[in-house]
Amino acid sequence: MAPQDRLTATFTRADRVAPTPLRSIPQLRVDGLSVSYGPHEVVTNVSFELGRGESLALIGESGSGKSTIARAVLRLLPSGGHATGRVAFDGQEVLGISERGFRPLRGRAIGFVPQDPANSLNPVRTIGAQAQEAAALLDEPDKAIRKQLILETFAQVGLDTPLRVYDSYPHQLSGGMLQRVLIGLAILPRPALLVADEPTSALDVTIQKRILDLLTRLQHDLKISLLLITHDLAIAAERADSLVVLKDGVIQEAGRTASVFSSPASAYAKKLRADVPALNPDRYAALRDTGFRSLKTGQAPKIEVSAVTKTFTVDGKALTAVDDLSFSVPAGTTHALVGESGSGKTTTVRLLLGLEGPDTGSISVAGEQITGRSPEALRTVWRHLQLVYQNPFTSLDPTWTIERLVREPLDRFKIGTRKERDERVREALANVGLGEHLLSRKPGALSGGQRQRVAIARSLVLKPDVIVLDEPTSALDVSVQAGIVEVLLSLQATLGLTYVFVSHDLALVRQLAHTVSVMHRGRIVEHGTVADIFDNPQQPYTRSLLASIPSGGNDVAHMRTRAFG
Amino acid sequence: MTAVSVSPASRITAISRLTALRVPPTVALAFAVILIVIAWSLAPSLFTSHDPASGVPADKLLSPSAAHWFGTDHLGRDLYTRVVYGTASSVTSALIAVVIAAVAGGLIGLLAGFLGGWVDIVLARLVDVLLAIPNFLLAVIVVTAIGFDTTNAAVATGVSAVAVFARVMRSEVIKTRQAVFVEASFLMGGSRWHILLRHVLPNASRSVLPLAVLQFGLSILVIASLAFLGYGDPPPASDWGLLISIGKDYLKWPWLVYAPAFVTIATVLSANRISRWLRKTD
Amino acid sequence: MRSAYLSYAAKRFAQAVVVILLAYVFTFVVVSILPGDPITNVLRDPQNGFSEDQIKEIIAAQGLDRPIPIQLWASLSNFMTGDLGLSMRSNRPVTTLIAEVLPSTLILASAAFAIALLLAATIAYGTQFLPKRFGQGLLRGFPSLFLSVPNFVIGLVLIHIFGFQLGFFRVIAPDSFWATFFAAVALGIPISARITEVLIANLDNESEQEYAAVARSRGLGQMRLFAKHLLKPSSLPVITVIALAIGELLGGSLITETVFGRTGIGSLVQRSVSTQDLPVLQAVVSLAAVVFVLVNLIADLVYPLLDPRVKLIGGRKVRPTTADESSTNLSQAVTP
Amino acid sequence: GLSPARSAGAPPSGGDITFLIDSLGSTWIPNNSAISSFQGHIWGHVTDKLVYVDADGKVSPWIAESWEQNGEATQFTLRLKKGVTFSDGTPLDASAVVANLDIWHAGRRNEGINPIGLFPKTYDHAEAVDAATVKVVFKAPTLGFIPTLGYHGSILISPKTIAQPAAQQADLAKTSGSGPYVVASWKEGDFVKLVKRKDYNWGPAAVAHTGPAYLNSITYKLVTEPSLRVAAVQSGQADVAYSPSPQELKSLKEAGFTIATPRYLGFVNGLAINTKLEPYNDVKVRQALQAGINRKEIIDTVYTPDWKLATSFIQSNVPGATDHSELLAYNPGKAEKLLDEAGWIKGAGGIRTKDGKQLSLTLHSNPYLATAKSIDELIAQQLGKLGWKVTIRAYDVVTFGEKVRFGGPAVPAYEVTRSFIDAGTVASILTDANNGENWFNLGDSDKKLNELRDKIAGAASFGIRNPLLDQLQTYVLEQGYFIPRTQIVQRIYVQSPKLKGEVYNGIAYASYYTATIGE
Ligand SMILES: Nc1ncnc2c1ncn2[C@@H]1O[C@H](COP(=O)(O)OP(=O)(O)OP(=O)(O)O)[C@@H](O)[C@H]1O
Ligand SMILES: Nc1ncnc2c1ncn2[C@@H]1O[C@H](COP(=O)(O)OP(=O)(O)OP(=O)(O)O)[C@@H](O)[C@H]1O
Ligand SMILES: [Mg+2]
Ligand SMILES: [Mg+2]
Repeated sequence: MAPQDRLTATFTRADRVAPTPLRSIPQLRVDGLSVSYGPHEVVTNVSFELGRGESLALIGESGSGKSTIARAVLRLLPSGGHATGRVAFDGQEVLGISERGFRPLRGRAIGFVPQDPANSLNPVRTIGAQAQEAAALLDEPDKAIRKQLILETFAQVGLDTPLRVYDSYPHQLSGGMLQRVLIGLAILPRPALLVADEPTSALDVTIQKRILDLLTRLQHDLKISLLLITHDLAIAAERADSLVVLKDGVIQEAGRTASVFSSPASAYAKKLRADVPALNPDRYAALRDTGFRSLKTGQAPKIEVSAVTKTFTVDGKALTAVDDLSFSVPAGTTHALVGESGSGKTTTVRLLLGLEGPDTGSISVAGEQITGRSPEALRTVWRHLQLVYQNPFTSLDPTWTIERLVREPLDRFKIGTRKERDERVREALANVGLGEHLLSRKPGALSGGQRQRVAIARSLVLKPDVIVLDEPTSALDVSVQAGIVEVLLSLQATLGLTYVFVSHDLALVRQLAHTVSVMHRGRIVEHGTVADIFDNPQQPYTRSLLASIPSGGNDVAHMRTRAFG
Repeated sequence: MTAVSVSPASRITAISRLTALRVPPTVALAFAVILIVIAWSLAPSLFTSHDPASGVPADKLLSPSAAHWFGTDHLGRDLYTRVVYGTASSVTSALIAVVIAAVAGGLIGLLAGFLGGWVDIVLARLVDVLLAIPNFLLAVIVVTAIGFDTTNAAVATGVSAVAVFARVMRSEVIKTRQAVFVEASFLMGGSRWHILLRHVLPNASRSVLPLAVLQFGLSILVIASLAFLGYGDPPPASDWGLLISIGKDYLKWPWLVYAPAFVTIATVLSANRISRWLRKTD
Repeated sequence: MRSAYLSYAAKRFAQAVVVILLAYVFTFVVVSILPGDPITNVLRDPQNGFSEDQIKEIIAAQGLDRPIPIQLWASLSNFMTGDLGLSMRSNRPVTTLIAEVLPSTLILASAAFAIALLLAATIAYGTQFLPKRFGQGLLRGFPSLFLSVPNFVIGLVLIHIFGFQLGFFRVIAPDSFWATFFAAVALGIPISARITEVLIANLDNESEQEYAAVARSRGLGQMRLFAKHLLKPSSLPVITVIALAIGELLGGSLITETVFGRTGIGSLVQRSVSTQDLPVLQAVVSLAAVVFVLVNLIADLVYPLLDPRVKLIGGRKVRPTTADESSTNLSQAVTP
Repeated sequence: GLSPARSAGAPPSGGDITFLIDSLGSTWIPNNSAISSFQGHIWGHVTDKLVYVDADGKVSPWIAESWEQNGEATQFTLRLKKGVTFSDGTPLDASAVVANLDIWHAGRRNEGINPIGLFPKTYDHAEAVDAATVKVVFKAPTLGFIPTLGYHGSILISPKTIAQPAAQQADLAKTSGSGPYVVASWKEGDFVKLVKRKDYNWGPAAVAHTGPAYLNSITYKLVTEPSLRVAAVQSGQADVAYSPSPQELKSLKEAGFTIATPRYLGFVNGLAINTKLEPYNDVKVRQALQAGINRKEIIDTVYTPDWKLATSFIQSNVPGATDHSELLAYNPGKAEKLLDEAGWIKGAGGIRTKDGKQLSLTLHSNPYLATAKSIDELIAQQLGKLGWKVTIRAYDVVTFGEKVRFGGPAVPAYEVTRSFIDAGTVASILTDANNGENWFNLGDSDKKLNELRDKIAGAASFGIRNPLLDQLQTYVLEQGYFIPRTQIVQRIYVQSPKLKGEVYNGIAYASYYTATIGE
């Protein structure tokens, strides 16, 4: 008996809530929904419909109100949140009814898969104890049978050792496993509607694909209506029957996925579509050309990493984070390091900058040896070698003004006169597309994209040859990301900078890099030009990475086959 | 006439300005209390026409009235006047306590957190010892050691709170030291001292401010408690704690206790409220 | 895991011993800075009519004219063999003095602690079941208020209302049930405020956690959500506040015992301080340090057993920081 | 005063009383604690003395039934009452008295048992002539010896107790006296419970009762807050409150409570002036001070009419005290005139100055007297009007003892609150001769004072001594050496009306040996 049969054999559909539904009534109907937090309205007059067994994706950039809509539907708005309008579930208005009246729907009829698996389970209770709460909705009096059902569901969502999971505490499981647990708990009572708020954003690309596949399959097998929330247009296009595009709490465009996707009507949706790297691999082809030229002319490498190994001791056990790593980067080009989480990318970056010393091997940048230098001696290297961090929210001192932040390297390295420094600060900010009016602001008063530009301006102000970027856009929206990528590439074209670009987003790498190293467990498993790797992957690991890029439906599949370079 | 027509308008703008600053009404009230207290301590003579040190002996122990808002004490002095004139000493001594605690504790925490290693270990034990001795016991012992008066009570109160500041500062410094922007500054060529003074200190100090405000209120209480046990200034000083302490000998005339106690409670409560608000808005 | 736990326990124990010895030395040093000493002072009382020479003779006869470090060493070595010496004030063995007053303070402190816990739990958990706007705001105001009232004022008010007006207890029999109860209330109120603050902060923090919303989405009502999900994680960190509360109980007993006329460690300290009775002060400080350190030690050792998230790595406790650290730190500040 | 106002017939026996006291002192080693003004209450019931001194200073027999002295007052013979025993069974005989005299004189210093400070230092030795006769020998004439035996330091303790080491003596329960009560139980800093001794039969004749006490038990209970002590008596929770706040006395009296304000024999409360210190080396300034204090206002504001105006620098009930009220009259005009004459001119802010120096006075409030601060504040107000700048310092007991002394360099005026039994000792305290305390920092520079001192010390009879004492009082007050404030009532008692028949002795201690309690 396949796990799936077991599942359908033991359960019956929970139709207790609406015994004789009329075919014409949609599963969920949102009508003129507005939500405000205190005096601020963050969702304005949103309406959409989700049919039975269908899937609908809410997409939009960060802060556009996606989660707020989901929570309003689930009536889980945080304190201070207030919703008006109509939300009908199975034709029954649920927004205005009492909590007592709504509670029977929770879990039984409406399931919820949260965004962040790590924080969505009580850390001091076992998974089993919490699963029993979901199982309690099944009207199954026998606890042993309930446990059996839970274990079957765990198996169903692809957890290999259901019993171990059952007895574990949340912190003992990985993010992927927790997300499966959460999905399992949500579908266990067989809800008619499943609301999934960015169910994969906290996960690795490879796991992300498995989770999404699971959700799609469950939706089809169990005839569950799926309200999927995501900021990733490609995922939405691939997984949903219809789309709702949001910006600042207002619907920009809605409709069947195919039509919205192939011919977006609103300007916003058009831009969104254009900014998704997976859908536009050749967007920056022109800007990258100079780099390709220098690659072909075989210039002397700017960066040379040879046979570097780094081992950490964790809990008394040795952990080789970087293992016999070698690569070189020609001047004026971008080298991308890609790989799943924990593959050693950041460690490589820190070795490159001299923030960590390698156990063996050597690293040189612009002809200067990095390994074995004192911090003092490294300072002279850092004048030419700068780092942009992954998270612009933590890499800028919140108590400093933008001007002071950007000028800090000049002050520290004592470059130029006061006036010259002011001049260079303005110039650097202009280079990244920021105006002078931001000079006196503090990072807290800037958006994430602006902050990352400030971080880039800070590295640029020293006029370095090499900039290392550790996932510089992973905390940002696609449209913001697109802006930053553009800034980076045009700077490279005009100043001839050399980049080392770390990312787990292969589509992005494809857009901007010239050469690529694919890392797996601290080793480089494959390297070459972008064309080599993307069009002709040799290693199964590389292939699996490529396969998990959301394609936005068939549309993109044929794009990928098109040759480039 | 003009006053009548103007005041509602100005009140409305004041309220809307407050709401623009998102200051809850209770916090605004707390600020008002603290402002009055500050005004009392800066210019007590503006708020009362009586003399705090000498009264009319024949008018002793009068109950509160329009002439004597808080009544009179056992020597016929106006209690309200004594409370107003005692404010400066109460507020200053609480400030002394906070400054001592914040500076000494802050420095210990900063060094322990930033330097780490054996410095941290040594300072951590020192702080442990200070923590292990109940605060109030510590304050009592210190004030005995340095002599009985309000300033010394303030110093003792400060000493007894050093450990708290040291701990908070240390944990903040450690948190900040590991912050990405500190490493970023290092990459920008920042020296250890530059990072310590310009990045770590300002960031770590941010959570010290609400703590200091809270400590201000608590110090008033501790100093009052010390005064209650007899470790305060000699007469005719009229710190709030002293007033309560004197008043307790005249419990038949309860306003001698309740009036200064009320002022003390209102001040401490306000400081607590502001501290809470600072923590939230930070 | 077991060996990690044992090495953690051993390390913490060694630290505790060091802290206790340092507290002893600290008291000696602080009290020794004082000008004069109790004995000379008693002798100088003019009613006694001693001449300066006579006073010097008496002092020398008791070895109080030796250099401070030598006296410290003598006292420290006695301390380590468990000999706490004689009180300078009353000439009786310090151990006897402490043994005499300890039970009274223990009763008061445990009653105060129980009341504090009860009050804190009632207020904090009460916020979970009251309507947001009205009742909750009122309950949330309590800790602030409790922290702002000097505890001697609470004591005076209680004595006057319950001792004299309502006649619940005889003020001159402070060890009777009701007298002890009200003294415990006066002592417990500020402490309950700290615990309440931490509890409410934790409860707020926990109920804002995603898992609470997710549990609610599974159809849990407020009652079951609170009992099954929020209660344990929000109450666990209170264990660490308890150790601090113990210190406050001791400090607060100084005042409460004075106000209620009880005889206990607090009043012993008061008497000893006013006469600079060094051996007694040292003994009390060390005792307080021992209690504080022990309670902390127990809290630290019990915590890993209760909270599955805590890991012991290399003799150190590593806990994911859940509750707002700074707010817990803040609420650990002093009270009188 | 003495008031055993009892109706005829046998007084009712039985009953228990609770006495609320503000302190129970420190150690209970008899020698070290006997002079404590708090512990004296307990010792007064647990122990007897050789002689009895009543409220008027009259000395009468007690354990010593009679005594003789030689002409130079260097040798005394005491004849003891027979059949007296300590509560541990040891007889109170001549050898026991000798053991007591020896330890009063010498103490056991290396053990921390101090001598009794006021015991005559001229003591040479004592010997038991027979079981009931003691001969005491002095190195020099000691007229004050007999009154000293009635002083609260001179308590008779069982030789067995005296032989115990200090740590044992410090345990009150292990101490045996011969008094009408014995210690039933006690707790440091908490209470002392006394129960009556049934076989007691040697009370002093002066109190008109010699048999066992009437009350079954007396509990001395420590309550530090004065208002609580009073409130407890008011609400019937206790029978006597010691040291209430004087402000409360009026209403208590009206409510029917007994208020006792016995005066002790001793100095009045006042200031001994340091004549070496500017500007108090100027007699005019001292005299201005004498005239500038409104003593009536002090009594009206801080005290009640139970307090008496000072008439001299010794209490008016001391034998030999004479009335000098005219020297102590409030006369601000005279004070201002004297100050003007002395060159102290009123300047800005109403403060007088001379040669750029302000006319200042620092008062150190006596930590033993609850009302001291209030009086100092009031005096500061009064003198302030005359152009004085008065600063008040208040130290704790320890620091006060450390820093504030007669003639100390920063102490222009030392506040005196002091009892004595015999006015003859007064003069010798005032100068520095024979280890005198040198109150006015005069050394032996004042011829007149030295002369009076020597004459008084050498006087072999009261007839010769009293006129000399009168001269001394006039001189000291006229010179402004001593500035009296009020007659001191150091011991104030608030007592339930049910309790009657207590007796106050010369040091103002209440004895409940003769007291009874009604319904
Ligand atoms: N509890 C809250 N109180 C006040 N404002 C809030 C609250 N939660 C969210 N907001 C605001 O509401 C707006 C919409 O937030 P929401 O979380 O719905 O966005 P989102 O589309 O889910 O973004 P993301 O992709 O980052 O999850 C944002 O401006 C956010 O700052
Ligand atoms: N300082 C360190 N101490 C111990 N282990 C470390 C340290 N830094 C990294 N590691 C370990 O080395 C391995 C590689 O980590 P690294 O941060 O380089 O991965 P990554 O590819 O950047 O991952 P991600 O995509 O999650 O950022 C991980 O297993 C990590 O836990
Ligand atoms: Mg969201
Ligand atoms: Mg990384």
